[in-house]
Amino acid sequence: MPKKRTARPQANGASATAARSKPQLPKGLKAADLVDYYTRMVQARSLDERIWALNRQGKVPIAASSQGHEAAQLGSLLAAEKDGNCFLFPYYRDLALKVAAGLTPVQVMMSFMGKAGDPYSNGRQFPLQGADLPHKIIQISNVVAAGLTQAVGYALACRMSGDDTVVLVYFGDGATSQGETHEAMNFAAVQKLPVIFICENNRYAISTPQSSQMVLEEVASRAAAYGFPGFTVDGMDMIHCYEATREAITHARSQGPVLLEMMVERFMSHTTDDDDRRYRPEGEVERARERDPVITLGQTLLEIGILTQKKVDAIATEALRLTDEATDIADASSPPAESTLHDSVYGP
Amino acid sequence: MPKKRTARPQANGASATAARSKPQLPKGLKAADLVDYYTRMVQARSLDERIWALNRQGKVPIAASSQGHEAAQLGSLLAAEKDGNCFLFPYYRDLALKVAAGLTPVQVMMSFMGKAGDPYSNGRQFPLQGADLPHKIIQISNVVAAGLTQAVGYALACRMSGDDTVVLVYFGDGATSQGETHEAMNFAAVQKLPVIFICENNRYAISTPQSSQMVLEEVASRAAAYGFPGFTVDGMDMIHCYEATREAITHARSQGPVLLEMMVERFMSHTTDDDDRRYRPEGEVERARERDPVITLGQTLLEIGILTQKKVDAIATEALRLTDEATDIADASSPPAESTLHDSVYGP
Amino acid sequence: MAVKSVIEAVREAIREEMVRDPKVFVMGEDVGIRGGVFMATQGMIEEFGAERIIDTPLAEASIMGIALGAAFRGLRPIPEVQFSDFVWPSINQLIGEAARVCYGTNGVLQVPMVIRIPYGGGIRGGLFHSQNVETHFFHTPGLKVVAPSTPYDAKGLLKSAIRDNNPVVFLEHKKTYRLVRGEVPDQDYTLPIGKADVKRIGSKITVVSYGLTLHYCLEAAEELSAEGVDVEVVDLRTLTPLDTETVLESVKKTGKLAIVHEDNITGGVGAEIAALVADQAFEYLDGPITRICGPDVPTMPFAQTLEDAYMPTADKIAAGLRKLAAY
Amino acid sequence: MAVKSVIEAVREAIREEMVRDPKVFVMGEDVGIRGGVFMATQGMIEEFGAERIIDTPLAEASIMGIALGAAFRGLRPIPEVQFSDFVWPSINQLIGEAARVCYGTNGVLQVPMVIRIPYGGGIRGGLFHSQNVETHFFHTPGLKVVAPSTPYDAKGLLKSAIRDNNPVVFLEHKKTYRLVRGEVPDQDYTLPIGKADVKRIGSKITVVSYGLTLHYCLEAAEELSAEGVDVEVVDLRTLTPLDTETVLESVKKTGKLAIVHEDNITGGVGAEIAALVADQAFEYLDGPITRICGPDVPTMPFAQTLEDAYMPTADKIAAGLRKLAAY
Ligand SMILES: Cc1ncc(C[n+]2csc(CCOP(=O)(O)OP(=O)(O)O)c2C)c(N)n1
Ligand SMILES: Cc1ncc(C[n+]2csc(CCOP(=O)(O)OP(=O)(O)O)c2C)c(N)n1
Ligand SMILES: [Mg+2]
Ligand SMILES: [Mg+2]
Repeated sequence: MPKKRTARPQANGASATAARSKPQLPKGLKAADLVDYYTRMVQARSLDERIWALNRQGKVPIAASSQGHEAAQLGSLLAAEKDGNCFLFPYYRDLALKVAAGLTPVQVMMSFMGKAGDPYSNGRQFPLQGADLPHKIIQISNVVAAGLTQAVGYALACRMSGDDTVVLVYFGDGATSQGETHEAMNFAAVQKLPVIFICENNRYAISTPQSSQMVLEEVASRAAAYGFPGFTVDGMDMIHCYEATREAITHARSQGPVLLEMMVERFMSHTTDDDDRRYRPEGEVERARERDPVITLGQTLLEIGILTQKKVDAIATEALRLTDEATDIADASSPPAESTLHDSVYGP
Repeated sequence: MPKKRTARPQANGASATAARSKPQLPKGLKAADLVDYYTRMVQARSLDERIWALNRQGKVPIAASSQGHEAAQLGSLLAAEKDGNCFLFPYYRDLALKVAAGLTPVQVMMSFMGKAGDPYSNGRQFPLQGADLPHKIIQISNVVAAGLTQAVGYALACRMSGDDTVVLVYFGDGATSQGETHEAMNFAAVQKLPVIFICENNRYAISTPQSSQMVLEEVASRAAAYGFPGFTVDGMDMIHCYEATREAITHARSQGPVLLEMMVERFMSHTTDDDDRRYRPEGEVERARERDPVITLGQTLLEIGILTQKKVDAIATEALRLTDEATDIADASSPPAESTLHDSVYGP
Repeated sequence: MAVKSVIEAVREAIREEMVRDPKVFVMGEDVGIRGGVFMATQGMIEEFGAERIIDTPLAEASIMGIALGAAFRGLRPIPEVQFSDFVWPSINQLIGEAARVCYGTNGVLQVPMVIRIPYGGGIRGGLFHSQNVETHFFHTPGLKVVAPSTPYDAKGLLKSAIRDNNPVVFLEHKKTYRLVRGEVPDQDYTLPIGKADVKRIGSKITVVSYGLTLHYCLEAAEELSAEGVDVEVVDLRTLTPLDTETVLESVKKTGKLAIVHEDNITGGVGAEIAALVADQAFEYLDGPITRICGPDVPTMPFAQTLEDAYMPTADKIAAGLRKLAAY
Repeated sequence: MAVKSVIEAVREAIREEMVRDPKVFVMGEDVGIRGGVFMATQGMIEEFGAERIIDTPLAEASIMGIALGAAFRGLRPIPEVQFSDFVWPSINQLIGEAARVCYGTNGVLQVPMVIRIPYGGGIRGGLFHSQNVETHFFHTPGLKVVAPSTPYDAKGLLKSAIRDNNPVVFLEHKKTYRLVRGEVPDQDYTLPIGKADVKRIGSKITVVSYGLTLHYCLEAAEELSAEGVDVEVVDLRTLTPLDTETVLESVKKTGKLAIVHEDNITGGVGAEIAALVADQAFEYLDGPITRICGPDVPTMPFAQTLEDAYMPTADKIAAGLRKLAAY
């Protein structure tokens, strides 16, 4: 099982990873994996920033940013990918996860602009919502916590079908208050299902701080109420998140559910519709940005010596180029035809 | 705060109370209180048994028995009554509680037969369901766990209105699986509301054993997930239940919610519609009946010396007489007039 | 053919489909050793094991959401809601999620799931064991809704529902479970979802109904026929998709329409039938469209008097039809 | 009188009622410092404090159940559901419980509670931020349902709702929040729940609508009037109790009825209006009852094209009215 890790971001905003002395290549990973994931993370960030800008230009009606959550999302994704037999139920803030799982930048932009060819729903749903089965992802809705029982049911069906898939389901700190979260965890526990509950705890649900959401300091301690283990990890450090998830996958497959709380920071307002200056203390976001997961990962890779500054710059440049290109292509492409309105209300 | 008590009924069926050496009058209680509550308990049992028989005669469509739960119900009621400022949200199995709270046997029988004059709903609802405001009781429905959030809201409103009522809300072990139970406890915790969550744990939800309901051995340990205290008490011993509830009331009023798990036994089938022989191990009920809360309380009072066998017999005889009389009166009385069907869909 | 009750027909349909297709499974409260509170799954845990007859914790939202998630993986779950009155906690998963899955994934995911719901009153269940819940599903595109009235229809339609690739809300009227008996073929058969059935041919008035009240309509039709008014009785059997063709054809023939259901009148299924006919068979109408339905009170109360006062009975239906015939 | 938007009218109504009656309080997600996601409670936590403007955990079932419990104690809660699409988890408390409290206690308890629900589409919200949920409440005896279309109506009706002793589902169409502006009196006023409003007098066709589409109906009516067809537009304002009198009177005058709503057509509020008229004004009808409503797909999709294709627009309404006029 994963060991308990210190989790709370340090109050002074110093990077938690800074404390790790002499970073080394984590076990099970090759240098190429980390370069690959760094590249994906940079690409995701680039798209995320552009999408926000496109919203201000009126081209993207709505977006929820994953800026600040990338390490949690990509660390767990990397573990899932390395395992090779995981299925993911992300939530609306998992932009980086969904992008990194294998979408092209063009597909991402199509989705945000509501164009035909959006891989998740063909423009029917909020961006990147629906299903991306080639990358083993389902997210039916953005109703908070609605995916949890579905993920548990998926895991149940996998076991009944004789395959040993582990299901990772993602949600925020706010989602822990929903009754369905309780029901999902309890059922998974009773049935000992291979489910990893990943709480991306950014300590806010829109404007509502964690202290109005629960009395507890650590969401992870809720796992005890169901009789399975829970851990809090530094969600700003991709390698930490990778390691914790890897171990959780092993545990889940053999012994049942695990709750992983990943402490993250929401860098942007809740969505493009929100303005967080109304409710976040001044300087809080700025301090959080000092622990930017993209920069942290880049620095770690520089330190380990598997990336050079030149390569870092090249990755950034290429990401930007792909984002530009994707924006243009998506912008020029067509929305779904009106005539498709009535399609697929029912299956065949 | 109440101290942690041993709770699990002993496997060999020996009375947990038998272990208590030399029973004494519990603090805060007079001998008359105990005689009074013993009398109420005997009356409740007598009515409960008669109701079951009347169901077999086709005069009562449905009933859920509280036989085996009486100590939990009356012990907590006694504490609430002694406190003088409590409000109760019982559930469908709280027949003894509702009877002991002050209904006449005739009112009880009216309710079970669906007659006009039923104090809870005037024959509109399942027996003893609706509201009995003179006795500070509300139970809108028998939808499992639906009363919990309402109880919490009631407590919130009391505090907002400047009174220091403590709310006691009752539910079974099965109800702990409902999402609403989680939501109610979490909200009560965040707002530090004076609510006592009383789980009458009989280890069955209809046919479903506790082990299919949760991984935990003790429901009380769930309280930690919300940051408030939880205790398991022997629910077959009225005096234990009284003491635990008394202490819980003090705690709730000053510090917020408490979860009290009272370990009880369901002597009868789930309802008159059920046949528990299909799913309960042979001999289980018989063994449980060796710890009958009515007999246990009677014996304790004999031991303390505040009851004589003669008085015990007289109480039983009088209870039976009142039950007989109530049955006849209710049977002879009228159901609500058809013309009232449309009344009170809306308030004035 | 043997004569069977509705509950027997339901049980046989589930059992046969579970034998036929290993992807089918049941989950719900007390469906295991207890065999369900109405015994719809009696004996099945012994035959299929606890993995395919899953006794769940007491939590309807999770029963629905977990069944839904299992359907994503290609299984064919049959979640049971113990009583219709307890479907409310699961509505987010059923109306919010399940109904939108196929549409919201542009057809990539389908939901082959049958939600079995014992519903309805007349059994002294009071406000929380008698509810008619069909309208909420009827008004939800993406769900199919089936509400049979006879053992034959129940078995054939339940089998079709289990083989269907969409979420089907399968409504079983509790009062019909043991009361209504009828012939059921011994061999495998299915009935098409979306086809109404003319249960009695007539020429003067069309009566449309479903579930328990269908039987009261047939009684009333006999009464009227004895008085010389020949009544046609259409059993919708399926609420979604609605067989508008059969209804319109019948009304075009008779010129008069009465709709009967136990559910509250306002905004019920009957309103839609009336609206459809008032639009698409307007020229054929020889009289006002009449609804004989449950009144707008929150389900039927517990007392016998009040339950009777609520329920559309054969007498009340006959009275309504007489008035319409006289128009 | 000042010109205000719908959201301003809503905010004023809440604020004034909170000043007027200390029993009134608000609870919901982000209603505090954030002032609600639509700013309906902006500035109120500063004015009334965190005890009367309660930021709740993210859990709709508890928001509804706790509000309900508070109402039992005589308070007058205004629970906010952040978007209609998130009302589903609370349905057990709202439809299952709240609606049955008065009836189920034989009138002993009342539920003075207003459930505010921003609803509807046309705002690129997609399947989970555009839902029309009114029918589920419309079909629930025990609830009152209000759905205003203008700032004046919104303020007057919300004040009445807050003073009402019953659970009132108060539906605010999101697209009207800032788009629709109108005069609102400065002094205190209320409007009666249960009274429709004839927003345009006409003689040839009656159009019945509510909420956002009411404005599209008015546009269409102007178009048709330019073509010589004088259209009467009835704004229901309240869905329950339904003002059948005003609707029937209008239809008896014009002889033709069209019903317009954004909600899915099948089993929607329009079906009930049609059924009522087809029964009680049958002799007056000069043409088929026409419904111009949202199609039977699960709410409007995200893409602009599909959202447009879903929405009943002034053009689509005008086309329907032309056809009806020509009948
Ligand atoms: C059931 C439900 N209620 C309300 C909302 C509106 N809403 C969207 S996101 C959100 C906050 C969620 O916070 P959290 O779970 O912490 O996730 P985060 O956005 O912080 O990642 C709310 C209230 C919703 N989508 N679903
Ligand atoms: C929401 C809901 N689901 C199902 C039921 C049917 N039902 C009634 S009681 C019961 C079991 C409850 O068990 P528990 O909470 O342990 O209480 P007990 O009867 O054992 O006292 C069930 C499943 C219900 N009333 N409400
Ligand atoms: Mg959060
Ligand atoms: Mg129990």
